[in-house]
Amino acid sequence: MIFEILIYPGFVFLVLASMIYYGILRKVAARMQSRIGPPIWQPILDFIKLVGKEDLNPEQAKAGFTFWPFIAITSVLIAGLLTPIAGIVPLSFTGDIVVLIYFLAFGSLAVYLSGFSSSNPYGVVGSMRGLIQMIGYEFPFIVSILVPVVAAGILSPFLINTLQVHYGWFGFTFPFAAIAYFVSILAKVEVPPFHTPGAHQEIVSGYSTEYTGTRLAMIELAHMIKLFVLISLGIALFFGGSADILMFIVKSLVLLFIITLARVLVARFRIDQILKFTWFFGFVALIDLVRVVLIL
Amino acid sequence: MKEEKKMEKVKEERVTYSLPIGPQHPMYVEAENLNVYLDGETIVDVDINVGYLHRGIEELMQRRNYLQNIYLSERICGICSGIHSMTYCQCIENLLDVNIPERAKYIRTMVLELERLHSHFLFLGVVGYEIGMDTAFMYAWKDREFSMDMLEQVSGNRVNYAMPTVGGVRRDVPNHIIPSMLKKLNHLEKRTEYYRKVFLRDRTIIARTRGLGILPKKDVERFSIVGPVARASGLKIDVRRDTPYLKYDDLDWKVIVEKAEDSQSRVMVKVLEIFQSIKILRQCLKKLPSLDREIKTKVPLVIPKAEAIAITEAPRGELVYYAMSNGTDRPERMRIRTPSFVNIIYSLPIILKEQQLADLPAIVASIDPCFSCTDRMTLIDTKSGEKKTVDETYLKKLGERRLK
Amino acid sequence: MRLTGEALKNVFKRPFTQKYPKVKPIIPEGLRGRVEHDKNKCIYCGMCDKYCPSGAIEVEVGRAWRYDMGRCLFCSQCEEVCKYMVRKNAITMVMDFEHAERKKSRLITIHKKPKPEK
Amino acid sequence: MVFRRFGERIVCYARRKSPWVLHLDTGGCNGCAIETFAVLTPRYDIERFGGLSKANPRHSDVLIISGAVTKKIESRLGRIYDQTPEPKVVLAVGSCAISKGVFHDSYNISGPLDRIMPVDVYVPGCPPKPEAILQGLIKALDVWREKYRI
Ligand code: SF4
Ligand code: SF4
Ligand code: SF4
Ligand code: SF4
Ligand code: SF4
Ligand code: SF4
Ligand code: SF4
Ligand code: SF4
Repeated sequence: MIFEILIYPGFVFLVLASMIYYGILRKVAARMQSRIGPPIWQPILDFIKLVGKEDLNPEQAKAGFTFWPFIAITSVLIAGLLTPIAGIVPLSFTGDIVVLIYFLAFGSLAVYLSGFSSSNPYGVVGSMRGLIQMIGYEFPFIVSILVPVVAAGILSPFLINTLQVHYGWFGFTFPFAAIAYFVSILAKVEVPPFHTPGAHQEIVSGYSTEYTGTRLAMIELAHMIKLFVLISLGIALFFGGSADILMFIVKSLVLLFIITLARVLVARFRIDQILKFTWFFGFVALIDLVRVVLIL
Repeated sequence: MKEEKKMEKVKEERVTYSLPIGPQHPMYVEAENLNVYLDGETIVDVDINVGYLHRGIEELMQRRNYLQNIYLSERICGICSGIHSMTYCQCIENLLDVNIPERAKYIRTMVLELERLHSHFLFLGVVGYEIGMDTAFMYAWKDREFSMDMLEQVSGNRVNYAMPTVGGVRRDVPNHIIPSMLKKLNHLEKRTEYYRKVFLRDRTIIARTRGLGILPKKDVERFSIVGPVARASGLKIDVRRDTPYLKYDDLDWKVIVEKAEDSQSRVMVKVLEIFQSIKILRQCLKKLPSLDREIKTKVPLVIPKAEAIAITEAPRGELVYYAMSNGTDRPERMRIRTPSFVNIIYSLPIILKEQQLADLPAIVASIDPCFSCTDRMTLIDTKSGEKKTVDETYLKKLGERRLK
Repeated sequence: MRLTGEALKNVFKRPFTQKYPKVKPIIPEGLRGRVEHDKNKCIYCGMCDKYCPSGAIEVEVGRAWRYDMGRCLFCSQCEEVCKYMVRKNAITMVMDFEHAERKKSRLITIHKKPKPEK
Repeated sequence: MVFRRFGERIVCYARRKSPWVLHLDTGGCNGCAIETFAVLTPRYDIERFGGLSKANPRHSDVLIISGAVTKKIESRLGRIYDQTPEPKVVLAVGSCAISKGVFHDSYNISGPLDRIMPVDVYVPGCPPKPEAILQGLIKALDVWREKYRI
């Protein structure tokens, strides 16, 4: 148990795997832009570097400036422990999908709160945008997750995973929910077109503007882990589940590739466009939910 | 007056906070400061605070001799450095009343059009970057490298080409590089066609450019805004056609005008101008081998008392140089009127009003702001609009006399 | 989404990137890299000093020639002056471009006029 | 002790492999700014050295500064230097930044850069080719190894 929580598929594995995945994303994106790009272990190097850097404390920072990033990383890590990765879940109990949704949301919330606590105008604008965006994407996210949960009648993502392995993909039965889920992955990890909270050209680095060193590393890491967790959850809930490592890797890389395409190909939405877009997909997912409820 | 006061008050009530953009900000590479007053995410007003790049070039010019000033004028700005030094040289040639050899004229035209090419590709990339589409930036700048290569081939440097000199050009274009240049031009033409489709049709780009940043034609006329920005609002002005210089009246090309007045039309004007530049370049390259090899006329370095002016079309609009000599090897007075100054100072507040903060970079990028040459002139009294028009017609008359 | 085709193609194409530190780029003929001065051809007349736009060259007339690469604009005006006005050809532009240095003083070249041989 | 040394070595290695750059034009002609920007693009691609353009002094490790420093931007520049967390290196790109270049006798220039902040690597050129800027960057990363390795 301890081994499972700490090493595989626990914390260490989660952290390393999400970094590598993020590295693959960066590499493939670079190749799409006709560049060589960084090595795939680049995020690990970035992380080590950031940890070894000086931590600056801005004068105007409010209470919480120091601990919000750590809370963010902790909550996404716990969310990671509740997610089936290649068919293994280190922590599992009834009702854990609800807990998982909460921890993921809280991870994002903590990041935005960290932006507020830095009192930097860019940070505040970034966090504000983040919160508005959250209103947008939580709706399709939750609705789309409810679809397989209601269909299967179980709350454990692990069991849904196993169910899918045996009875076929929920993504085919509920295509709308799957698409809505995918869109909310993009929005949750702030991949273009949803990179508004950290919009480089408008508000420098958004919520993380004031952060340096270890705390910045934590914010970035939380971001990467969120990406990985959401991909694994997607596989468990919609894309056929994964019983062994090979199947997991193949499926997750395909998903990652599609996310990379989105990152490379589209321009940034404005915040009002984001709300419209995500809510549209929320209602699309509702179609499937209604179908499920009616059939049952 | 009362109206204005009221407006002021409304503004004050609405502004919830202000956001400083710059002087160090990812939005543009140069150090500049915009103060944006916001109501939530809506822009109520902007204050433009220039002067971070002021280097006192006109004053420096009075302390250097005519040859040294070529390189100084080039360093007013690194993006359209070629047009600055060419206009400077043209101005001094007008002072001296000399004619430059035919070949030199063709080479100058060529360098100017190459520069327009690189500058417009740069612009496309920057627009892509500002709307959050890094790939468009990467692709445009990747293709820009071809025009940079051509410039390097022709002039020996990627930026700040040091091509013209008073009385001609400094380097000849050898015949053997012409085929490779034509090949690169073909490639660029294909790519431009691609960008035309992308910027015209891509859904996400349209969402961020179409119908935004409207600059009405009457405001263009009122503030005498120039260049592609004016042409995108339906005003057909182009110095290359109105008062032709170098070889532009002998070459076959046309002025691009768009009517939509928004960000997208400003982008489209530039895309279509790339085609025209390529066309001009092809004609120049075809003509070049048949011309006489002479590239420079001899000119005296001490210039008797005179006044002259030169007007050209920089990639971003009309550029005016005025020079006054006093019988020594240094100018008595130089005066430069650059396009970006009018384009930025007057049009930004108009096109940014009531827009979203998120659209600010895209809109600002669409007028292609570059502050290097703007900052040279921050000490000018911008309120005396009347006086300036008078000045301009006077200068134009003077210039026409010189240009004939 | 118009860029999709291009992006997908690029994944399988060779990247456009030059592998710079390992592979040197192709330098076009006539690149203005750096000023090289021949101390024996020079007559220390100071014409290049007079026409250098940035004051990168300073000449102590008849004695010494000093060049500060950290101030040079690589415009080759000095080459032109020396070649066509003075007709000595003591200055040439060399086609290399990797000049980054850790110490500013290493960018400066000073040439003293050689003692005439008896 | 041994572990500490080992850790420091790893951090030092990571640092050299992940230089996040901030570029600032302090009043030159923009030429250097454009060439520095070009370093990000496919042909030169700074990302293959792990570099990213951050445009936020608090996130960056390498300051690439071009342009002769004007009087108006001088104080800002000092602030940007202070906002950058240690360890950092400073690259002076272009003759303007190194010695004020053409603008050396202007009334509004208070540079050169090394009067305002310590500069680690000088990259002469007007503007330097992007390759030259990359070479300067690589040199600057070597500075790190010497400066921060215990
Ligand atoms: S613009 Fe006017 S005030 Fe400014 S440097 Fe030139 S001459 Fe002086
Ligand atoms: S218009 Fe822009 S690019 Fe042209 S000289 Fe002025 S600042 Fe430079
Ligand atoms: S207007 Fe007068 S006070 Fe102001 S900068 Fe010019 S000379 Fe100085
Ligand atoms: S318009 Fe008037 S204020 Fe402006 S430069 Fe001319 S004389 Fe001076
Ligand atoms: S002009 Fe030529 S000969 Fe005269 S000092 Fe300069 S380098 Fe020497
Ligand atoms: S190349 Fe130009 S700036 Fe450099 S020393 Fe020669 S004349 Fe001076
Ligand atoms: S002859 Fe030529 S080199 Fe000698 S002093 Fe006169 S100009 Fe200078
Ligand atoms: S060094 Fe040259 S190219 Fe660079 S900013 Fe200064 S003048 Fe412009």
